[in-house]
Amino acid sequence: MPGIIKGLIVTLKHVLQIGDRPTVTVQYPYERMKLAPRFRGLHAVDEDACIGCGICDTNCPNSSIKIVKHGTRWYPEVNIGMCMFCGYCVDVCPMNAMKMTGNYELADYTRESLVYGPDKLLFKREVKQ
Amino acid sequence: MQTDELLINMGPVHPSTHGVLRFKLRMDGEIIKDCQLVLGYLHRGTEKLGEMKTYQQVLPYTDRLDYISAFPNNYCYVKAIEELAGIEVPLRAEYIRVLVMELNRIVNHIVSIGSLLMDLGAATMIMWGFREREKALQLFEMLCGARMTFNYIKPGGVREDLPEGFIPKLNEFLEEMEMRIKDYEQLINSNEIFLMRMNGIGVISAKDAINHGLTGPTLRGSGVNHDLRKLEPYSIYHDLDFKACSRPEGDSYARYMVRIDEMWESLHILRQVVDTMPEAKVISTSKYGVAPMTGVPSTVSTYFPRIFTPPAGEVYTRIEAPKGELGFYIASDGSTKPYRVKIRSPSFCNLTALSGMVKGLKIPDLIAAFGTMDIVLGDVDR
Amino acid sequence: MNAAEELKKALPDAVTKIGMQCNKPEATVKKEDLLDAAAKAQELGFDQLSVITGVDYEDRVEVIYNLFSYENKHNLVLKVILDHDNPEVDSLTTLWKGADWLERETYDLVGIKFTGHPNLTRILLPEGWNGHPLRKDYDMETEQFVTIGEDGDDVVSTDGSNLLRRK
Amino acid sequence: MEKGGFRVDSVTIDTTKIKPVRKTPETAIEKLEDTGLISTLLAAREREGSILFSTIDQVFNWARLSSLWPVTSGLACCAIEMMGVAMAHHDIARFGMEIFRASPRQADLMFVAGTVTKRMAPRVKQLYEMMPDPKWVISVGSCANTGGPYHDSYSVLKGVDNIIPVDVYIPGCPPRPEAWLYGIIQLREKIKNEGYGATWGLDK
Amino acid sequence: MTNAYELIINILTALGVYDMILDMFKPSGTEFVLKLIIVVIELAVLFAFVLVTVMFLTWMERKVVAMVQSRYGPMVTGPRGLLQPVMDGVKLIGKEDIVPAKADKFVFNLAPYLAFVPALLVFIPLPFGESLIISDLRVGLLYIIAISALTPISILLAGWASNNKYTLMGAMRAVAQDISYTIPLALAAITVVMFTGSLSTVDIVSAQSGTWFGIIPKWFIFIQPLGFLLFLIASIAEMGRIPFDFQESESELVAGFFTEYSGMKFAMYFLAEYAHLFAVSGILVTIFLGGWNGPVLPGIPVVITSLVYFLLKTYAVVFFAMWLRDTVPRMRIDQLLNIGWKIMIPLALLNLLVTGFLITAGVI
Repeated sequence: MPGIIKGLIVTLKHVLQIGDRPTVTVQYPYERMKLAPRFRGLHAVDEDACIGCGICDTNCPNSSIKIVKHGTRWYPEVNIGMCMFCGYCVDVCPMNAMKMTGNYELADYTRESLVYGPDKLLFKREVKQ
Repeated sequence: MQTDELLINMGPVHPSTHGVLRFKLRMDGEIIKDCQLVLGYLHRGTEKLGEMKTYQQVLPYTDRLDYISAFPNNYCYVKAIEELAGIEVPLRAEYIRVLVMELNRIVNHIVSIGSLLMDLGAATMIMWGFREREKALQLFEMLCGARMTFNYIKPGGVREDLPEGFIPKLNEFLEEMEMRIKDYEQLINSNEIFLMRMNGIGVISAKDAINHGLTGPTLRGSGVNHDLRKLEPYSIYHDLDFKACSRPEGDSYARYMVRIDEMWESLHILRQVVDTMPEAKVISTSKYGVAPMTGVPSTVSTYFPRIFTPPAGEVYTRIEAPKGELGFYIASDGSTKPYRVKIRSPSFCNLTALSGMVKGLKIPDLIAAFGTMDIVLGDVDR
Repeated sequence: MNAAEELKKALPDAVTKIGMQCNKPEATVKKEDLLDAAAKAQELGFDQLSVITGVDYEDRVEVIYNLFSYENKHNLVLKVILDHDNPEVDSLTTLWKGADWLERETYDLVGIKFTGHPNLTRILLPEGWNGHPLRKDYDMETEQFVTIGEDGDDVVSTDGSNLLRRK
Repeated sequence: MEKGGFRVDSVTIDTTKIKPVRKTPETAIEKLEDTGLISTLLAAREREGSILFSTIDQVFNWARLSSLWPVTSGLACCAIEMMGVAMAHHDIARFGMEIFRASPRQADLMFVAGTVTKRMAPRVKQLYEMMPDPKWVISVGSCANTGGPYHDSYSVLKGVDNIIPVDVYIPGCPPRPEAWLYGIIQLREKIKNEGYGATWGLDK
Repeated sequence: MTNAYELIINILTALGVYDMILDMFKPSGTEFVLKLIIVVIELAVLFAFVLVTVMFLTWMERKVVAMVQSRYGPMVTGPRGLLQPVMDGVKLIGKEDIVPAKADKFVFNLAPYLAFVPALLVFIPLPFGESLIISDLRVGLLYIIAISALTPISILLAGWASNNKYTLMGAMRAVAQDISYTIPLALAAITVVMFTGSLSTVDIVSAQSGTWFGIIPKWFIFIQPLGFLLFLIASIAEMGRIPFDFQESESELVAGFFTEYSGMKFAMYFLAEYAHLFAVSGILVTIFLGGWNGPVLPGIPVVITSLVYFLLKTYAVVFFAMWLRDTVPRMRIDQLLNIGWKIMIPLALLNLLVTGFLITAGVI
């Protein structure tokens, strides 16, 4: 009985939020947790820097990257339905063109839409003069 | 009175099998006559994949073995490669490795205790546990950009140095954690119902435990004070002051208490690591640790060559993971891919003893004893 | 004197070769004498069987036993070399109960038969699975499917038509 | 920064600058919309041409999207994040989804969270078949979506949509809890727009 | 005024319409129709009250759990998630109703109703307030205990008819538990009856009116603390909540005896469970915590204050049950039965003996 009463006291402390036991919920669609800058989310490819060498492709542990033609140049196409977000493609990119953004809102209705082609991945860096 | 035996299939989808384990129970009323375990519902062929990928590519797969505590998995695999190829590791990198591994030990024990209590019907503990786990995961995310599958420890060092503001946040976490563990203890430790459920359940003697190959807290709950961090100190553990926690009773309550004690010890270790961490580089400059010419991305301070060929040979390395002794056996034939990767997973070996422990007990006891084994199915089935 | 040399001294006939597995003393044992050597090792204080590994080299199969002594803090590696086509070796379940599942796993994935094992069945893959995946000649192309049979047990077939969804 | 003869700027994408998906509701109308009522009504009107004829549809759709009870079936790594979603920091209970039913008979939604191995596949299928209509499936993580990291493995099914129909795919390995919540919001959007047939499981 | 029927007639009389209505029925000699209509209205109000209470209780349960666990609970649907139970109800109506192929179909369909009806019937002799009682049975307490003892039958039927091992085990457990805890429950209640000399709930409540020394209310909890404790534990066991929720025990038996139920039939069990929770709390309040007794406030009709007092006390007990649920783990079935037969029943008998002795000796 004393043990249970001890437990009841702790839980009551939480109900009344006594002594630094606040509600911690982050109400997602309205507010967000602060994301770490190193977070590995959706990829982004620097349009100018990428040379389409395919090193990311060969180093990808489960070959979820393909090099495809986009316009006149070759760019990676990432199947994020398959990607394991290990960050190797970023590590190995010789041109430092591959990035990982903090975008994690990727849920979709079809499997095909999880293949992110260059049109969705490419970004253009603002050149500072 | 003649009664029929009842055959019950618990799992693979069952709320308290921690995933996809299946118990085949032969019951006499509520008493377990025979308990047979059926594994393999999460067998993903990691060992075969290890033979098909390069050394570097295998590393992310180790995260997914024991997904609650991935750092020790990472570390053990990397340590095997380092021993095989003779790579020197800078001191600061070792400090960071121990730091993350001990942090992960706390996380693992929180989840373990939480899910044990949830199986017993008290959902509050796991909620509180995950509240603190989330804080720890934020630290992990700051450090390596992922919450569970880190891919952080690399041969020759770690992927990146500690980010700015990590140590103050860690100190904050440690302080908070102290108060929270006291809360847990107050909630659970002396709860009479909990004691009734745990005391004298799933007893295994020290001799049997060693013979069954139990390791980790499960072994130390039987009064065997063996901890690989003490027996074969690796990394910087020989410099740290800590003790291996053990309890003599050998029942479920002892195993639970060992985990609580280990959380306190881990906090103690973390404080020492934070206080004595040297300022230095985090990646080795030895033969295999040098960054190649093509360029290093600006945010990534460490590098491991894409084409890595260790000398031919065999190595078996083991460490004290939170769940027990984790071992990696790697056979190399001198090519870019491992010839054979064998994982000695603590969960798999600890589970061996379960069916003997629960004979003659009841289903609720099976769940209590199983909860204190602390297994993860990804680690059992690989 | 390391553990492997000690073992060689005790059983000069059984141990054919001693060496090092990286930093652990290793003794290669004749496969007929494995049980004796293991019992001797247990006498020498090696009370923990850490792991059993089976490795398929194209011409032979090796089984590696990693032992550890909690008392003396020594390591010992026992190795037996088996025939590639019909690998068979004595089971150590009488000495270490922990060997039970480790041997079943090795049987399951590498296909080594442990004579004297009380229940040598597949453990990770369902009964009836074709081939041993960690063999180098395992056929990765043929897909095998599992369906639920009587009493919740698995039935393996190469035909997945009643499982897969018609698209 | 000069590296290997090429000029590479040290640009990092600031991940902290992403805006919240929705702004916090303040007025009564916004709060009502937040429960999904208004857009459900509008969607039904668009579909049926009249609000009146689809009243039942709207009410049921609204009720369904507001109370999705998941079945407790964790498979692998993602299951731990599933627990994370249910726990204090993310609190799936805000959407009325904290009632994880262990029995599939009482569940509406299945999270396929983790690697579906060949051995587990018939069980997952059976679990799905045991759920009463209307039911939804969210495939979470790379393993369930396509086989993911274990795509090359001999014992892993290459995507759970090979055996059961999937409504929403959430990529990530494992996806963080916010990504789960985003996936759940996507599913709520989908349920809003379902016609009469779909609500009774006739379309599948 | 002794019950709600008369209360309604009184209200109608006060409004001056009763005679008018009565005149409408009188000529044709159909006064019983009027009586019937009033009774039906009464029961409809009770039913509506129970439904609303159950919905509120599920919401409250989820919110209390959330508060203990540092989170918010239902937020999105309705203000603070208040509409959540309504949504759950509507959704469950629209679910497919599965009857397992090998189940005993008739019994399987019958069982949920058998569970729900007793849960409603318990409310009949429950005094919600001064004269707010459907029927003041002279055997009220006995009736309540007898009716709650009907629930195991439904559980057993459900567990058996589902043709599933888990449901059967859950049902067996539930029955064993209910039987062994009805005895201490009744024994603890009898001590109170020894004071009042009546089984009527109204008499029990009115025996608790007034105070000692002007401060301490004359509640039976102060005369019978042991009886109260026994009754509390036994009633939580009757409710089947953690730490005694063996009929459900999610982590062992999936969902206990209603594993196979889906849709509306499952909702029936849900309703019955929470109706039972409220009813048992109400009985506890009636017997030990002074029922609707409380300080009389001038200017407000006693009917209203008494109702408020009753609800306040009942919700306090309900909160305690929820609070306890979030704190302690589940017991084991044999431990529970051991405690029931070896500790609770002897203690209850001893309590009965001592009380009887003291009453005969004239001490109390």
